[in-house]
Formats: sequence, structure tokens, C-alpha cells
Amino acid sequence: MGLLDQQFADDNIVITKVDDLLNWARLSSLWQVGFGLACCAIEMMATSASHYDFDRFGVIPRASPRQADIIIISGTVTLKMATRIKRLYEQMPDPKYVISMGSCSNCGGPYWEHGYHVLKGIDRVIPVDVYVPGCPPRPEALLEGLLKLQEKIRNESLVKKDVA
Amino acid sequence: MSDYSNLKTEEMVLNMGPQHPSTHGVLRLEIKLDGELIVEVKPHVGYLHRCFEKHCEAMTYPQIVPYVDRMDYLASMSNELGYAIAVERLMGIQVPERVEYIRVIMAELQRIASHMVALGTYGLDIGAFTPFLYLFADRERILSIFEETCGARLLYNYIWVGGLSHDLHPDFIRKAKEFVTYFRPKITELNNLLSYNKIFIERTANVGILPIETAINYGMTGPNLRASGLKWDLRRDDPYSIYDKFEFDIPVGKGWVGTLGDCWDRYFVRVLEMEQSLNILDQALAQIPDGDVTSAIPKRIKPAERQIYTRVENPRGELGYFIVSKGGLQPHRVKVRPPSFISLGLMNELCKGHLVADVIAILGSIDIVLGEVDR
Amino acid sequence: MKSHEEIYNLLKEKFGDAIGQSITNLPVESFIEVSPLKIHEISYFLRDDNELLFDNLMLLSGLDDMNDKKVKQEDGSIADVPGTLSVVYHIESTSFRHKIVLKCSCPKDKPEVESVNSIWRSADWNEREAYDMFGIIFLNHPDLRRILMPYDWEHGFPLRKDYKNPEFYQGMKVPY
Amino acid sequence: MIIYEYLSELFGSPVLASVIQSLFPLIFLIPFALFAVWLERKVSAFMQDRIGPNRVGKHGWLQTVADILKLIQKEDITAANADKPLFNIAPVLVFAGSYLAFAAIPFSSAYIGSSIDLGLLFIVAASGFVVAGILMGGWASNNKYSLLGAVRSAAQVVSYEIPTVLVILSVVMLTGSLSLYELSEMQTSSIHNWILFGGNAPLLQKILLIPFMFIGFIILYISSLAEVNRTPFDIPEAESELVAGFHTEYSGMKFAMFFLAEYANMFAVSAIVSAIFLGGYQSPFGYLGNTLGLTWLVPIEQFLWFSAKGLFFVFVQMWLRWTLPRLRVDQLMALCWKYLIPIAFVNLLIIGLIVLIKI
Repeated sequence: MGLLDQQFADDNIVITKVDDLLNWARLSSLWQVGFGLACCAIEMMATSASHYDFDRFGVIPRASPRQADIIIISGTVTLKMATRIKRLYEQMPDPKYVISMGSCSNCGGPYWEHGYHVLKGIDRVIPVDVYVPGCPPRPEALLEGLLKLQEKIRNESLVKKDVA
Repeated sequence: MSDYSNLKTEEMVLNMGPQHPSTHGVLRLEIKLDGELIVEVKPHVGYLHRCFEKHCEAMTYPQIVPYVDRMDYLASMSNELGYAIAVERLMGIQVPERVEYIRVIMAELQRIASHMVALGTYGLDIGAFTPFLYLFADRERILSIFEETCGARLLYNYIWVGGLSHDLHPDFIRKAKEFVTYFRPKITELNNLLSYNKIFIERTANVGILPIETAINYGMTGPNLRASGLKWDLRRDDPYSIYDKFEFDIPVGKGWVGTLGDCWDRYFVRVLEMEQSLNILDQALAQIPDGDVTSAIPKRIKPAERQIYTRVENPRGELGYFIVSKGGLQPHRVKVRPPSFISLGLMNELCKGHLVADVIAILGSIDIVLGEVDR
Repeated sequence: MKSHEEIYNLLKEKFGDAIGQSITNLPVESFIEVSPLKIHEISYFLRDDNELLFDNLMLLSGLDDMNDKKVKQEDGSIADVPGTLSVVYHIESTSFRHKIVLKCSCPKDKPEVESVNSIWRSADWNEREAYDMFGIIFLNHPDLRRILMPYDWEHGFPLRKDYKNPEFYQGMKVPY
Repeated sequence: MIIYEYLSELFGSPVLASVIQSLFPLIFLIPFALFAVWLERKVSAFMQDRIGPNRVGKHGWLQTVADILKLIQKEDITAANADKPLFNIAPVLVFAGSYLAFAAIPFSSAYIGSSIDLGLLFIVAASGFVVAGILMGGWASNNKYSLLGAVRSAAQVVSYEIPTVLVILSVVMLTGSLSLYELSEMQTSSIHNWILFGGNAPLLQKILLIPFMFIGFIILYISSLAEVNRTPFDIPEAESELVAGFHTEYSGMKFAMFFLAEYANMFAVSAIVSAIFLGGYQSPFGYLGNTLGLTWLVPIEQFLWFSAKGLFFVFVQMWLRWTLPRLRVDQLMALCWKYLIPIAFVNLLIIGLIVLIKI
């Protein structure tokens, strides 16, 4: 989360307005790490390609994780890769978001039983914001996942919430 | 003149991947550099090892088909075709003619779709962004044709052992014909936009030259081998399905703009192959007979104790299945010969003495799919 | 173009005992059994003989024969006799268009096979994979490391039939 | 010019006037950079059969605003092994370098940051600042991709400055002035007075000059592309090879500085090209203000003309970027040293001769 997030104790009109502005900026400019794992990566590429055009939502692929806001785990995560993904995630600057795309990264997918080298769900390694089901999910499904993420960001606040 | 030969320099190790924009997936290349010159390239694979072969040993024969899809995810149909043929030969099943035709049509459409991705991403590697998107937009057309019949965009589970999961959609033939007429001029457009671009030729001609002896010794197959000048296509040289019924050319590299077997040759052979696939599609779509597509699917697949190696021409080369049966419902062992895996082993040989930028050009030109390399 | 029998006879003549049986009773694919420590020499002959010219190693695959036996010994106890691991070579000639299948088996407790890397370079990664999956040691291989599994994988060779998956790897839970 | 005099009269102090005047380009630059980034995305989208950003504002025109607002919020990461002071200075230096160039660019006859006589030389020198910044950033990041990108960039910019200077020299021989203001004033009244068409030389000389001026113009434009690291010369940040080149390790606002500097630079070189060859702020057809008798309108028209010319070249840069592949580093150097520099030299000689003959 960002520097200011949940740093304010009480709610007021200024904060709410600033909230709205900052959230709007965050959700309209989600730059993605240009990073594909497996089959889903092809669908992710198709989503950024002309037909579905991810750029409409302000999503552009950045090659360097330092300049990205969102990482789409698009495919099977293996044990060998999991440590690298974790590192990649740690290299991204806050606030950062994760979309887990496809059954494999949700829970191991078709490899859940005999996959001796498959991590059964990326959420064992990094926190996930939105899960997109499917094997592979259609581009429309990924777009829906993105909209869900935007919805989530829209409700973020600078105000510290009472846990009680 | 001063002598710089005994000047002390240090080699630098550059680590490319597993997250890198142009390693085509999760490949890691450990590149030893002298300045920008490459001393050694060590590919590290296995970041996508999904235990395909272990799964095969635990699944029954029909259950393996979806896993086969996910191996070379850019050419699922071709993978399924190879697997189906392997098991059919193991069992001695004859499939109806309509099934054979549909399989060939699917495989050739898939070959075009796969080459589109290969060529598009190759342009991307060289720095041309736009051809990639044009090709992807055209690829959507093939995918929607597939989708109408199979219900999936990428991984189809359509070609089953002994037949197909179901018959074609009534619109399929018309749409496929439309696509063939639509796509022919697009190849010329691609050539004008990318293939004959001066900068593109500069970048790819005379880079990563692969002599034919090396290519055979390293087990290169498919377009990569043909670009080096050997007319070797399993559709001709080890015929399967009904490819002997069709007229088509086998394009081979000629060193059009540089040396025989350079990156541009490998690129251009793929372009020409798309044209040939269109020719096959033309003929197959015109001749396709009526019939039942599910009649030959066996109730239970339980081959006797035997083994078989069959191979088909995948978009990326020779895709082989080595199946050992011990007489059970599950295979004892399925070993795949993935063309990309073998091609990738050649990286070091091809890259030595080139510049960093050429690694990308070479890697793109041998066209690998990591799902298949690691399985 | 030579048939399976002709090649078998040629090999038998040249190498004698190193060549085992020719298994042809299988209806689909025949193969020749060869000695694992002679495979390099045999391959060399196969590739460079003017009448054979097997220049393309299509596939090199490891195989767990799953023939572990439990043998009842004289004192009544049951002893495990470890089975064999095999390496199967599918070779073809691009000029003569003939193919041959070789198979060499080695015992599980000493799985050593000669490397053919210097003959067909495509064997390099295939042999590494066979080592990775089955633990077959290829003698004289220049760089025999794991290839698909992580380099620090210490839990055995996954495609062996008796492989057990570990609970954790680097703090990550492996089973579902 | 007029603005400066007005300001110093208003505040009674030339120092204060200078300070205020120096902020003017910033007022132009930041909206321009925001607009250019949006334009780039829209242009690329239309070239690629896409729509481009369209969720924020009409046609997504707020997209870059959102981007910048987001980048401000981002965590500022400095890698553990980075050289921190250098790492922090680099983006500022790069931005300052590209901003510095704006000091000598005449936006209109009423406004030029500093109408020094050595304007052209100053701009060439100022672009060296950018190289220093890039090299610093690349080195300080302690990342191999950054280092490679920075070294490539330094080699590239230094090499391509030679043909640039040679072309500028040939223009200077014709005009006898290094001041961009004077250069622009010389190309006044109509299109045939543009230096591209031989400036205000006598007719016969002019006809002789035109082909060589065109060669000079093309060389200058190519080198200007290389100096701002745009495709096909974008090897310092070649995405498919070097991840993001020298700014691989930069995040948040520091990255935004590089981003802004890139687009500012794009405009700067386009402005210089148009000032040298295409009449700068001069209108090709004469001014509406003069016809209507409203003299205050003229500088504004000039400013619009200047922006339009600059934007046109910026658009061409984008057009090239989304059409062409990129060169390799050695080919880039070969292009410069083997083709551009010799041609520029010969061109310089011929133009010199033509000017000397004085037909």
C-alpha cells in the first residue's frame, strides 16, 4: 500500500475527495509487468492485442517490475518459478496488485494431483487480489477480473479502519 | 599502434530471464559477455515443468488428451493429432475418412495460427510492434472458427483417439473458406510491412547461421531444419493421416538475403509455409466427405504390451510420442520429443560471437514454446 | 534402406556380445538390446558406417522398467531385487530413411550408461533429462546436471515408479 | 524578447524577470508532455487497429494525468546496492538537460528564453547534459541492463552529435549566424525563404542549394531521432533486449522524470529541426494579425505555428516508432560513422563552395 494509506484516523470531506482522486488515478493506470508464464500468457497477449485492447483501461505492459502496478500470474507456477515470482513481486513498488489468472495459478489446475513440481496456487507465495477462473480464461474473463480489481481499488481509503 | 591484446578485461555474466520481455516465456539465459560480444550462452529451463509425463502414467489414454493440449499451447490441435495417431497405431485403429480430413484442416489452421504468433513475436523481438498486433488480430479469426466448433479458444480437447469429440459446426466450412481467401493477401501485406523491411533484413540476415550438418546433428527439425536447406517434412517423408493426398510444396531456405540458414531464412520459411498450409486447406475444404466422426472411438483403450514411437510435423518441428504400454488402462510411459526442447539446445552454438541483441534475434527465430520445452 | 534384421545382423557381426536380443515379437515396434557400456562405440559405428549413416537421433528416453522383484530366499526372508532402468534410442538416417530402435538397460542400483553426446549433440539435453527424471548416470557427459527440476532438488528422481513426493520444498507446501 | 522587456519593466529588475521568464517553457512543457504521451498511445492505437485509452475522460485524454498522479503515489525504490546520490541526481539531470535546451529555442518573435548569439551551439552542448544524466543513472542503478543501456546511449548520442554539428555548420555558413532567433528572423515572410529552400540567397544559388539542403535536413532529422533514443535508434532502452534500458531500476516519480524528459526532448529536437530548416516560428503564408492590423496577434500566431511544426515532427517520430524495427548497436554506429558523417562532410563542402561562389 502507498505511503499515506490508512494513515488518517478520522474521515472527513477533504480526505474522501482526495481518496477518490487517488483511487481514480490508481485504478485508471494499472501498468502490468510484461510477464507471461504458460498457456494463459497467450490469452493475456491476446487481451492486450488489437481485438480486446487492454490499453483501453490504461493497462500497458512494462518490462521492468519497478514501473509496474499489477502482476498478472498467467499460468502454472512451478516450484522452481515460485521463488522468482516472489522476488519479482517484491521488486514492484507499492501500491501493487496481483491478479491470479487461470486455474493453475489459482489452485494448481489440472496439475493439482500428480504435479510434483507444481505449486498449487500462487497464493501460497504472494497475496492475490483477484482470481480469474478458467483454463485458460477467455480475454473477456481477464477483463472482468481487471474490472473487479478496479472496483476493489475504488474502495480503498486513506482512513484507518477500525478493526473492532 | 599500441597493443591492446594484453589489456586485462573482465567477462560479464548477464542473466536474461525468467522474467524478460523477449524470452518467450519463462526461459532463463545465462549469457557470458565480453563487452557486448557473446562468449557463451547457457539456457536454463524447467521453470514451467508441469510433470506431463508423470500425469500420463496416472491417467487413462483418453484422459491424457487435455494434458497434451497444454504442452505446446500454441499448437494444441497438432499435439492432439500426434497423440491420437500414436495411440491409434498402438491399437491398430482405422479412422473414418471425414475424421482424417477434419484433422488435417484443423492441424493446418493451427499451423497458420501458430506461425502467426511466431512471426509476430519475432517482429516484436526485433522492435517492430505493429506487425505483431496485425497478426494477432488475424489470429483471432482462426480462433473464432475453432471456438465455434470446439468451444474453446486455445486448448480444444477436440481430436480424440479414434475420432473427434463431435462433428464440425455447420458454418465451419464456409468460414474456413472465407478465412483462406481473406488471409492470402495478408501474407503480402506482412511481407511489405516486415519481411522486406531494410532494417529487419539488416538485423536478421547473416545472423545465427545454422549449417545443415550441425542442424541434423543437433536434431533440428521443422522450419528450422528446412531453412538450412534440407527438404525434410514429415508430412512428405514419413506420411501420416492423409497428407499424401494433397499437393503442396515444401519451402526450403535459399539464403535469399544472406547466408543459407540464417535468421531471415528461418523467418521466411515460416511465411512460405503459411502459404502452403493455405493450399492444403483449399484442397481439403473442397474434398471433405460426409460421414460419422465418432464411430471409431473405442469404448475402452487398453493396448497390449507393446511400444511405439510416432511423429508428426508440428509447426515447430518433429513432435514425437514414445508410448510404452504394459497392457493396462494407463500407459506405462509416455515420452514426448518436443521440437522446441531440442532446438533450444542449439542456442549456445548459434549465439557464439554475436552481440547481445542477436541473442534475441536468434532465440526468436528458432521459435520455442516453453510449455513444450519443459512439459 | 535397410531393414531391422539386416541392421541387427550387421551389428551382431561387428560387436558380438555387446548386442543382446532383437525383440521383434512386439507387433508395432521392434528394438535391439545393447550393452549400456558399449553404446558409444555402437552409435559411432551406426552414424559413420557408409551403409547405415544414422545421422539423426530422434529421441532418447529414459524408462523405468518396473521389474523390481521380491525373491524369497532360502531362509524364508524376502529380499528386494532392484529392477532395471533403460534408455531407449530412436535413430534414423536422413539420407537412407531407415530407422532403428536401441535399448540398453542398467540395474537401478548402478544406473550407468555411456553418453552418446559426442556423436549426436541432440543427446545432450535428452541425457540430462533422463538423469533428472530417472537418475541414470551418463558416463562422459560433459555437463550432467538436473535440467527440469531445480538444481537443489534433493528428493529423488520423479519419474521412477517408486518416487515419493516431499511435503515441503524451500518452505512451500508441495502436495495439494 | 518583448515579453522579457515587459517583465523587466514590470518588476524593475532584470534578474527577477529572467527567473519568471525561465518558468515559461515549463508551463508549455508539462501540458505538452502529458499531451504527447496521450498522443503517442492514441497514435499507436490507431496504427494498430486498436482504440487506445478511452476510459478516463473523452477519448481517454485524462490518461496521462492519471498516470502521473499514480506515479506520484508509488513507492520510491532505491536498490540496496545502488549509488544513492548519483541515483537520485540522474533523473533531475536528465530533465534539466532537456529543459536547458528550451532556453535557446525561440517560441515566437516575442519570446525566447535567452537570445544568446551561440544558441545553436548551446543546444548541442546542453544535450550533452542528458547523456551525463543517463550515464549516471545507468551506472548508479547497479544493474547490468541499465549499465549496458547507458553505455549504448552515451556512445550513440556522442556519435550522432557529429553529423548534427556538421549539418548545423553548413547552415551557419549560409546564414552567418548561430543564433536561433536570427535564423528564424531570416526566414521570414514566405515559404521560399526557408533555409530548406536555400534561405534568402540569390535565386541561382538557391536552386543549386536546394538538393543539398534537403540532404542536410534528412541527416539532421535522422540524427535527431538518434539523439532522443527513438525507434529505429531506441537501443538504449530497447525493450526486447535490455528490459527498460537505463531506467530499469527507477520507479515512481523518478521514472516519471525520465518519461517527461523523453517527451520534452522529442519536442526540443523537433523544434530545432523546424527552427533551422523550416522557418521556426515563421508562418509560411503571412499573418492574420498583419492583415487585420492587430499586431499583438502576430506573436501568438507565431507560437501556434511553431508548436504545429514541432508537433508535426513529434508525430513523425511516433509514426516511425510504430512502423520500424530497431537497429542493432553496431549497425547504428556503422550508419553514423560510415554513412551520415561522410555524407554530411561532403554536403558541408559543397554548400561551402556554393556559398563561396556567390553567383
